[in-house]
Amino acid sequence: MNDIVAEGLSLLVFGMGFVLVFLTLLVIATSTMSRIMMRIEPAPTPASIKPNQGTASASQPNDQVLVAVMSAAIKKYRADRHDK
Amino acid sequence: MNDIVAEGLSLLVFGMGFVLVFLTLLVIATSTMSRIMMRIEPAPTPASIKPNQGTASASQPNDQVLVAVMSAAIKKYRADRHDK
Amino acid sequence: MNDIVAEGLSLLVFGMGFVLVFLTLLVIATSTMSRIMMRIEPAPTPASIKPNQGTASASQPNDQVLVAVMSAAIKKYRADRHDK
Amino acid sequence: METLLNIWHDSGLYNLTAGQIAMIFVGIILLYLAINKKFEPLLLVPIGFGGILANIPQAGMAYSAVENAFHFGGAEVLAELALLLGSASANIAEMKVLYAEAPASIKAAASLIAQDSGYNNGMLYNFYSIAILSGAAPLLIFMGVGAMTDFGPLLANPRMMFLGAAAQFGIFATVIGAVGLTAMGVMDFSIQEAAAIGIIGGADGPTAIWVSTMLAPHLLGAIAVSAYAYMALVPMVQPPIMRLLTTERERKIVMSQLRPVSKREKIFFPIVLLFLVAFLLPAAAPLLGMFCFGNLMRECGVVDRLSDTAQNALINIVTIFLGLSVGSVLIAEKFLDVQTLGIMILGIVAFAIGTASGVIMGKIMNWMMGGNAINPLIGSAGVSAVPMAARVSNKLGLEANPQNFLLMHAMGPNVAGVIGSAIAAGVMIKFVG
Amino acid sequence: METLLNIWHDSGLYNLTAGQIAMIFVGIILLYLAINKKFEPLLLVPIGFGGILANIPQAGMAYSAVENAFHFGGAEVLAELALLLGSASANIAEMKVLYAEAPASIKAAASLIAQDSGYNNGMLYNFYSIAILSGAAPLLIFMGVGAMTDFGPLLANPRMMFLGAAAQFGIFATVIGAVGLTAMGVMDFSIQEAAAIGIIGGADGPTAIWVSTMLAPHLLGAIAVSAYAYMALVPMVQPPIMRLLTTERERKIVMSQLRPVSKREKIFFPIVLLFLVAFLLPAAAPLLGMFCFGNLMRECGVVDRLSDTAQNALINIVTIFLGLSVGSVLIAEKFLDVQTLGIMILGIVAFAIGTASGVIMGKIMNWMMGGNAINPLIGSAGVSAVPMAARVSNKLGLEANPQNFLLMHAMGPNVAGVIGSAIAAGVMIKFVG
Amino acid sequence: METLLNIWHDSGLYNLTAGQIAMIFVGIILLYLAINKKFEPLLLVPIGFGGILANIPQAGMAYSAVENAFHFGGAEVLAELALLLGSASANIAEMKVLYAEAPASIKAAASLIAQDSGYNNGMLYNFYSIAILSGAAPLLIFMGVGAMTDFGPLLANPRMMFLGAAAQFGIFATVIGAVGLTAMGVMDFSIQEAAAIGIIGGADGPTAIWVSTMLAPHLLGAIAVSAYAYMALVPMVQPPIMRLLTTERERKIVMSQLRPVSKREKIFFPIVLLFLVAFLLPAAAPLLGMFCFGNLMRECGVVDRLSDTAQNALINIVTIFLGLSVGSVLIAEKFLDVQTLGIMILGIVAFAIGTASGVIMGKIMNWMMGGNAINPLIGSAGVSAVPMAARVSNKLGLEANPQNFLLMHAMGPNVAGVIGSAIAAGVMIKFVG
Ligand code: NA
Ligand code: NA
Ligand code: NA
Repeated sequence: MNDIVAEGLSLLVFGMGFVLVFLTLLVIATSTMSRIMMRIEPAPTPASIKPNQGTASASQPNDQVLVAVMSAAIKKYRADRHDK
Repeated sequence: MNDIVAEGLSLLVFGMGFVLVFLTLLVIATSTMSRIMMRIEPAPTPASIKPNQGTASASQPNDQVLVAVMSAAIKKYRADRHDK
Repeated sequence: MNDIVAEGLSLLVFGMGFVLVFLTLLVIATSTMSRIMMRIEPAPTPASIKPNQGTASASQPNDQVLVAVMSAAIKKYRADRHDK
Repeated sequence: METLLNIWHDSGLYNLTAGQIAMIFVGIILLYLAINKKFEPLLLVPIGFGGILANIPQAGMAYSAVENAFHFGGAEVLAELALLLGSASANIAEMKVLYAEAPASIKAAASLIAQDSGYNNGMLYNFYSIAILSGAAPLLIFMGVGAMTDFGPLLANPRMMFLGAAAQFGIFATVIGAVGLTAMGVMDFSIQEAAAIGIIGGADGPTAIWVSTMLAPHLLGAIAVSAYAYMALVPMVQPPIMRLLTTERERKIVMSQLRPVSKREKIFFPIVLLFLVAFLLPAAAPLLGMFCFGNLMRECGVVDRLSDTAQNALINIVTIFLGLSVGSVLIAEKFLDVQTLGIMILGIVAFAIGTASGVIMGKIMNWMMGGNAINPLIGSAGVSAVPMAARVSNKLGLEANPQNFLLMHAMGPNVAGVIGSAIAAGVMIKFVG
Repeated sequence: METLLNIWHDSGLYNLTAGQIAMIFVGIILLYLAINKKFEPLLLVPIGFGGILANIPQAGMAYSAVENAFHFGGAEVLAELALLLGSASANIAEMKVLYAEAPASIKAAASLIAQDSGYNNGMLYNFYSIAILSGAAPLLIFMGVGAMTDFGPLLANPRMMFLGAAAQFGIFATVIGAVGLTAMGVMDFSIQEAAAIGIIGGADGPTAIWVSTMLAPHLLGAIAVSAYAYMALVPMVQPPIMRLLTTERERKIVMSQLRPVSKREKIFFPIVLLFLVAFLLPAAAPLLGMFCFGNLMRECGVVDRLSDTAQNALINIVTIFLGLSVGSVLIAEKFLDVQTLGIMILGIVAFAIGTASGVIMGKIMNWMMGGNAINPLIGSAGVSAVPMAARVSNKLGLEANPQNFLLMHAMGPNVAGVIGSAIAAGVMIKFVG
Repeated sequence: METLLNIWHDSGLYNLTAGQIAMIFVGIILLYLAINKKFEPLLLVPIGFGGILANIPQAGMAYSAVENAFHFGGAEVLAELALLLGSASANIAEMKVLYAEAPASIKAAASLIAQDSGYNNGMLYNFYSIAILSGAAPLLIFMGVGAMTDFGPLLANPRMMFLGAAAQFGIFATVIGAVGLTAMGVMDFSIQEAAAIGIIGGADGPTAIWVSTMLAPHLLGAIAVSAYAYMALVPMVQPPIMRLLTTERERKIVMSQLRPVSKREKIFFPIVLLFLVAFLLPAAAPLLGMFCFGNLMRECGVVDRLSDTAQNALINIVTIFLGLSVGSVLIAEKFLDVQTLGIMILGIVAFAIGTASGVIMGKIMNWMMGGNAINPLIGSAGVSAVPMAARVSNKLGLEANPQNFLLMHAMGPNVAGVIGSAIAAGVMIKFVG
């Protein structure tokens, strides 16, 4: 067998092995960390997973929307006046 | 006549000549390209010239405006909540 | 007394002295400049001090807010259409 | 008349070589893929355009001052360079070889001689030096990617990391492929080149560029182009493999909803990851260190303006320079080679094997957990290619069961794949660098 | 007491030279023009402020380490530099000449000696090296300008390019003026200097800076200041010339509405332009290549975040550094020269001739097309100075006929003028560079 | 098996030194203070993270190519370096000393040798060279700070500058403290080191970094960390001192409303300041010049896009690099020293004295103006630490009298303190630099 093939196989075994070991340790470390965190701060907020796809329903309460519109508008209005 | 004047005149003749030839070729190339494009995609959208001066009339249909306001507001509202 | 202490004391005297002299000159220069400016342009606008703390009251007239909302919305709407 | 002839003799058309024509064509294809097919346009538009610029005859935009002196220099500067390089013949081909092998001090002297004779670094070469030779651009992009990555889904279910690990098998299998082709005499790759090619299978552009800068800089163009092009092919390459390896029943598995993850866990995760890397594989520390830094800026909540800049202005600026720089190495001598063909083939094989490994690991994990806990379709997301691979998993899940939303579950292996390939990169650099 | 005397002897006031006073005054005038008269403030504010900073006595902000050693160095470092430069006398004036003529390796050695003695590059000199000496800043600004340019009006009527070509006559006529003044013994310009001065007539700041960096770096300050100052004068310089050369009837010509231009045409245009440049005039490839790259990012629609960064954060950052760097060369020895006066006069002549050539070409084209197709007022927009020159055309059109909106029609020659002067720049560099 | 042993011998854990453990712990503390306690997070997050990265064993991210060759190099490269440096023994410790004392040309040659042997600058070292060694980052941050600063309150009442001047007494008193400790043999500071430490009392991060880069680069880490950490401690350190030195009656003084300030005054102020600096203290010109430039961009109203970029994208980018660069010097040999302890103690003393001086000057000014014009609480804001110190003044004013809003009045001394400490920095550099 060729020298380079031996090198390649060694890279495969040790490399893939290292990746697996590392990520296994990361699983353990992460789980431990999470468990400690949850003991310290028992009830995480349910909204903490960010929706990436905008799948959240569009039925936000109207008054909140209105508040948002108004606050954005007031902000913009002041910023505009400020620039002059 | 001075040497440098000769150089200057040669720059004038060849330089200006080159600019004219180049832009003439660019006219030809661009026109040819446009003609090919229009054959491929015969009816370009009429809105494709961007108004730089805000000359477009302000009479957008009201319901579309409303949709825009609301969608902007909802987006902002969610972004705000998201940051917390 | 140590050499370095002498150096330090000299730095204290001359350094602090320089800072005081410099800022005194800056007070004089600034006041002079302001006086000249006010002679040239006698009545500065009262709104020229920018509020950093958002202390301005939130009671902006409603119609201005509405104009701001609508203009922002129209702008956004056009920008959206433009992107397509 | 003579002037006209001069213009013509200095024109691009007169000096165009077959290699340049071919490479300009490659640049156009990349632009076509980027613009019409939306193949990773953020990178392939600058790469494609940079490739065209690099191949404009007589412009020398991608050459260093010394290379420009070699190409356009008169007898005098060539004689000086020959003296410096110790070339008796002043033959340009010989001098290029001597220059490539010269120590850094001779290279610096050659550059000063070239500049004295009025030859300067082309602009793309300057960008390449600053962005790629220094190693800065891939690291800054990784910082930005870190600032854009939400580890929430992975933290909710850390075992997903096994899927991200398994998918890296594609990387190492490709190395075997490359050395195998070499052993059979079909190709001729060194172990460093094989390692750099394998990283394409990591489906992570900056990682691939970083590794090939260190292990095989002459293959940078082919590797970067393959990495980004294949990432864009994920929606075509993965589904058949995924369908082949899974049963209809498996594809229908609905996974339980992810638990909510606290802000505090998200803040600690990049620090935990950094420590593991620091303690176990320092070679991966630059890449994962910057990644963790970006992620900490994102999650810590007190430096939002820095996080925002890292995710926008800074990463965009770096992307423009990185893309043009990668484009600048798309020159015929380096790219039009049988090696490139080998890289293209091995790269797609790497993707396919990585996908398969991820899915198979998903099946194994599902079997170990009772057969109804993990949908193996999310295994393929372990190759990274964030977030496209996760979307592919989601799409196939919906095909099998219209109520089966796998996206969030696939995001876990997906971001684990980024970590996995960075670790694989560190291993490569440690072992063969 | 001695310390007080020391402070006074090191103060700016004690060391102020007449040249510095004059140059600080120039800086203030530039700030005044920028802030009060709104003359191209984005460039003239940084240039003017940089000019003041560069002339602060004893601060050495615009000097390299070696220049700082020359100015402030003790006997020891001067002796070392004299040895290196081969100056027997250690006379500073002689050493400066020797240094200027020294090869790059000697310059590098001198810089190391200066740094060993504690003299460093001033900050403005650092900015100048990175932004201007490398050539990067003008190219990056051109990329941003490309990303801001809409070629739609030009594509709708490509013949407008002839107007953009004709207006470049001002460039070449100015070269003749400069060599004429030299032949008459009034001034003393080399052909390179004449070419660099001519480019002012192109009404394009980055192009002028790029060309003068290559052909006449010692004139950079005067050329850049003239280029930006005259661009701002367009609304004053052009109207009388335009009125003189056109009839009331011509000014009233209403042009037919432009046809809509498809997205696809806009995408292809920068590629077509790039190829023409690549094949015909590689010397213009860096400038127009980056311009086309910016424009392709804008139009291709798939890299909006890069286009946005090129048009905002990146161009703004580069503008700040470019402006300060140009300001850093506003020093008395280089600027307070009869040459500068010649440049200022020739620059405004170039603008006037360019405007006239554009208008006359407009008249010719109108005559060839039947006398009612082209309003010659749009010809003046061919000098570029985007979008001010187009607005001037529009304003004069409205004066003659309140329903005659020429703005969109004038944008065609206006952007063609940018291409035209970049081509002229390439020709200059090819012929005399 | 051997490979496994190799991995272990190259791992971070195996190579971890006690110093690195300590410094990683320092990094974690900085992150904790930044994230949990909100101590100047914009700087302390990058500094803390950079400190951790710099101390990852075997990664060499904070080392130059030569340092990496010293640490990881084989016999061959060490022999070459020993030859170059003139070390007979090839002992690494001796070579490090020789290298540190070598002239720049030898250092450059050593760097080329190291690179030829495959050792490169670590990424953090690259950032450090570009951001800090060149002096660019603090100046660019000062430009951004200038663009963020509103001098309106100071212009409305210029006498507030005396408070900004008085608070700088903390700086010089600290210098006396440092030389006193040296004279007593407790510490060993040179006058340059004492001056650099004193500047911590200026409560201005970029100024402190700029000065210590020039006067005591080896103390940069400790000084930068102290400066930013203590700035965050302002709300704890100042109130007791302020309460101690003022009477209840003084704290209740309500100051008259500030007059409105015209745009024109705001435009002229940076120019007036620049001229004073240029004429009286050129050594402070780089720092205050960039500051005035930023402020002029803000106020002139015609370059809003540049001002906006200076305040956002540019300052954020520079902050990221500056923070990581400062972090990169947090290495055990330099930081874990009794000097650092001295710096930490002297720094807090400087703050306390500066606060007291400002308050006392406030009392004096109030007494001179009739006893009811100036609330001495605003004197403490003269240390700068914008805007935190002004908020502290406001808070104590409200405590004494719920209608007593001192914020705007305290902004005057607050921004004057920035100018004052930059002037003090210039004096230090002029006298002992
Ligand atoms: Na991956
Ligand atoms: Na032009
Ligand atoms: Na201060």
